[in-house]
Amino acid sequence: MALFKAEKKAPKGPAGRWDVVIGEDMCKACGFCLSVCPVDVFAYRKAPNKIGWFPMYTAHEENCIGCMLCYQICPDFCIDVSVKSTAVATV
Amino acid sequence: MTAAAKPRTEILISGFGGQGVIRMGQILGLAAIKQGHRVTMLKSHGTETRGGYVRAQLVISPDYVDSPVVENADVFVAFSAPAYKKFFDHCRGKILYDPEMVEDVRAEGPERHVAVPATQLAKERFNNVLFANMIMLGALTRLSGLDYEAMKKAMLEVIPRFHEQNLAALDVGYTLPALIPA
Amino acid sequence: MSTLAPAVSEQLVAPWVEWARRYTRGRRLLEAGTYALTEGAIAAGCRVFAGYPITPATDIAEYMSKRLPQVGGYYVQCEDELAGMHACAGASLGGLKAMTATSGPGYTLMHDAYGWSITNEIPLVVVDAMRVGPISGITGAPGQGEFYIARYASHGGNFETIVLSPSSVQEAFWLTIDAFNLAERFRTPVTILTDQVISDMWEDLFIPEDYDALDFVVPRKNNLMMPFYPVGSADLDVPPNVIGHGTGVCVSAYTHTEEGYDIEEMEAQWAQTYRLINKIRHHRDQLTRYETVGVEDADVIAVAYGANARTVKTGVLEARRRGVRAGFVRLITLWPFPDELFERDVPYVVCELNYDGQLVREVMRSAPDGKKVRFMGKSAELHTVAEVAAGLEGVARTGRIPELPYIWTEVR
Amino acid sequence: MNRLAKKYLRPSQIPTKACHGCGIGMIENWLLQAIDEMGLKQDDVIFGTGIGCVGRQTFATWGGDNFGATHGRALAVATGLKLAQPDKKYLIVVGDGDAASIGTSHLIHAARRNLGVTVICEDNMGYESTGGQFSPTTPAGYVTNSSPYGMVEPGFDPCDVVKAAGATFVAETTATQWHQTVKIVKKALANDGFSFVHVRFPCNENFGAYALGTRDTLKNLEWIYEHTQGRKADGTDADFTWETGIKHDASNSRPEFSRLMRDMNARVKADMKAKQK
Repeated sequence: MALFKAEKKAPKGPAGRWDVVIGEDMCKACGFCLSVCPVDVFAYRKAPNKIGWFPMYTAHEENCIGCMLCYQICPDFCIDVSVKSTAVATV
Repeated sequence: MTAAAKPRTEILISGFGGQGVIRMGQILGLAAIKQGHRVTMLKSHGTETRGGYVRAQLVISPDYVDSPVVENADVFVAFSAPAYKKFFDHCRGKILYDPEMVEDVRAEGPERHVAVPATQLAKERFNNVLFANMIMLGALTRLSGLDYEAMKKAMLEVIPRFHEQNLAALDVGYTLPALIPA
Repeated sequence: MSTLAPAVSEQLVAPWVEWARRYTRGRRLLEAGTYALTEGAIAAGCRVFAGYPITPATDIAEYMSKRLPQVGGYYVQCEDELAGMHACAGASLGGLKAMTATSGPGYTLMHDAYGWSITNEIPLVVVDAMRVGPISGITGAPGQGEFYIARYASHGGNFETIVLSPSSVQEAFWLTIDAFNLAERFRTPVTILTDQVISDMWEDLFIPEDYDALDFVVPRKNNLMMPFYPVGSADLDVPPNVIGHGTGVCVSAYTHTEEGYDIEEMEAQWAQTYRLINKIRHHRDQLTRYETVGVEDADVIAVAYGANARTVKTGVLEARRRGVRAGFVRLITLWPFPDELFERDVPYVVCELNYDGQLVREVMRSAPDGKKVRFMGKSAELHTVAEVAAGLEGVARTGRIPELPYIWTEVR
Repeated sequence: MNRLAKKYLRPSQIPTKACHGCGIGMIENWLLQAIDEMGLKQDDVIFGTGIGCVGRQTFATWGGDNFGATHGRALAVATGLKLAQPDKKYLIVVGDGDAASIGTSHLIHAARRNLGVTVICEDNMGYESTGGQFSPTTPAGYVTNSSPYGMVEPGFDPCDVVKAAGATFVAETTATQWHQTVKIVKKALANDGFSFVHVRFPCNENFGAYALGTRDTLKNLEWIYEHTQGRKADGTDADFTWETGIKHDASNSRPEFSRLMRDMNARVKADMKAKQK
């Protein structure tokens, strides 16, 4: 059993209802969020941020299933995941 | 304070630990303070609480005391033979000694030596050697012409218990026939 | 003991001269120096004592453990001196006036906390009852070996310290209040450098009857706003920041910005250093306390502090009686060092209780001619009156201190 | 910045000075969750730290009052501060050097007194800010910059030490147990007494590089995970396992230190009044 999952699954259930916001300027590119995410949401930027790292960004927000693992594991307080305001309206 | 001349009285009390040397100095000092004097008391002792030598050096003066060190005592109270030997040269005045503790007295200055059998009297009258220091204090009060009433008051303030016996012991020393001038 | 022909000028420059004149209602006691230091602290509003018992400062801890609960304060017997002074600093940060007391071996352990308190401008008072050393030395014998340690009370440099030294039990009482006042005023730890003789000595002591009525006690004021201090300012009246009011105080061991954030930039380091040093250097006029006797016409001046000054003063008077025009300077403020007291170009005889020579080096530095400064060091015992008089007579008549047993005159 | 960081931390101090992949920020994030779930405000919590990675990285990030003591002395400072400000919650966030080495005497005696603070010992198993020397919590045999032939000294478990000293709440977690850590910290904060939470986290730059042979953040966090679970990814047993979870819970079973002091003062005052009458 491993902490990180190399293979991403296809999103099931309540995907697409989440806002995934990354503070890219404070990201130190540890890669924890990308590795812990069970689906395919994150990707590295190709240009460095102002503190010199190639930060993570939300590449596929629509895949997010709201498991909050990235929020829990981010060591630099960068990531916030919240219910999309439009989604709230439909629930 | 002024640097003008000031009469100072130096008193040196020494003996073994546990004989009440410091208590005696404390009462003496407080009595002097109650009468408006300035007082210092240095106490020194060996590292052991009981058994080692204990010394109280009192300086009483109407004005601020500069040096608190007794170099030429006006009165020296010796409660033990080692104390007597050690501090004999620091005294130029009267030497009150307890003959039961200090057996070999130096030949020089016989007129300065006053034997106060405090330990013996304490045993006889109170069946307790602990009262020897109060008998000695009574004798010192008489000999130095200090205010007896002030001494009693100070004693009651300093000593928490056994007031009656202590007052009686003070009286034994103060009324010692050998000290009362004929 | 002595009769002086001409009246000799005497001067005591200290705030308690006025205090003692104004407050005359109270009790007269025969008490020890440790008692006076304790009562002085209580009178000054000290409400926390945290420390570790050590002879000859132990009695302060004992008295404090009895007195503090009576006035709503807290006595904490810590696991070591490091914890003791840090706990005092913590209590002071929380808004309570605090004090600790120790002797040499414990004082060296406090340097960590001392530096932290200086850097974070935390007011508190440290009593160091010096005993003879090195290291544990003799617990029941006086020494004056922490003169320089008290100045350089922490590592890293870049600070000034305030150090006061009493020479009587009565003075210990007033001086402790003064130390608390200076600590509050200058937002820094203040050391009371006393010694075994003063702390153990019993002496007549006047205690004013109502501490609440003492209007000269500087109260604790709390700075309830950021920033930590105005940068580059010498404004001393910025009261201490207090933790626990939600003001976002940052108290750091590192060089910090005016908000208290740790920073590794030279400008911030310079600003902090400038403030820590000059808040004291620029206010020496408020800090210098001393006593002099007959210095105006003196041909030779004896210098001393603490318990030692008592016999030295009598020695000076004795020398006068022998026809030597001797003067006397007693330092009460040891640091910042009062250079201005050594302006006269005459021989100075520095009497201190150590053989290595500490105070004498400062006198050599500040006197017009350092070569004329003489040293009379003695260890573990006060100088006798006879020794001091002989030393002063020797210097006045032959320029040299005569050979005396147990007196060291060499300073290398 | 996430919502709790916005609510509780100082924007000017984020990003912290932590290296990338350092677990300190993770744990602080969980502390914020515990604080938030308990309904505490910025003003209710005083944040104390020491020196080293944990002290330096967490100091001044907390939006309320902070102090960063000299090395190991955070608990000594807190002892005095608690007397002056008894109603605050104290989070003393220190490293393994602060808690288990230079400041152990203060840790033991704070536990003995039942000082009302919550100590979070963030343990990266070595002195990493000075370049990666071993500490009393470095696992035996592991190579560090000051144990180039493997750590020969036996280590100790600070949880056992504080429990023996009288702490009223003791727990251990690691940097891969977020939900458990949040729950435990909440319990620790609810204890009006001395709480100790030991959290192990990965250091990539030093412990990772020298003891584990890699600066790969994922591999190092994976190593923590393996030793939390006791099993490696391939199914074999790990060389040792940390016992995590609540190790001792006697919350609120005995009076807190500053409470004892205030009670004594009240007693002394009452006695004095009775005597005056």
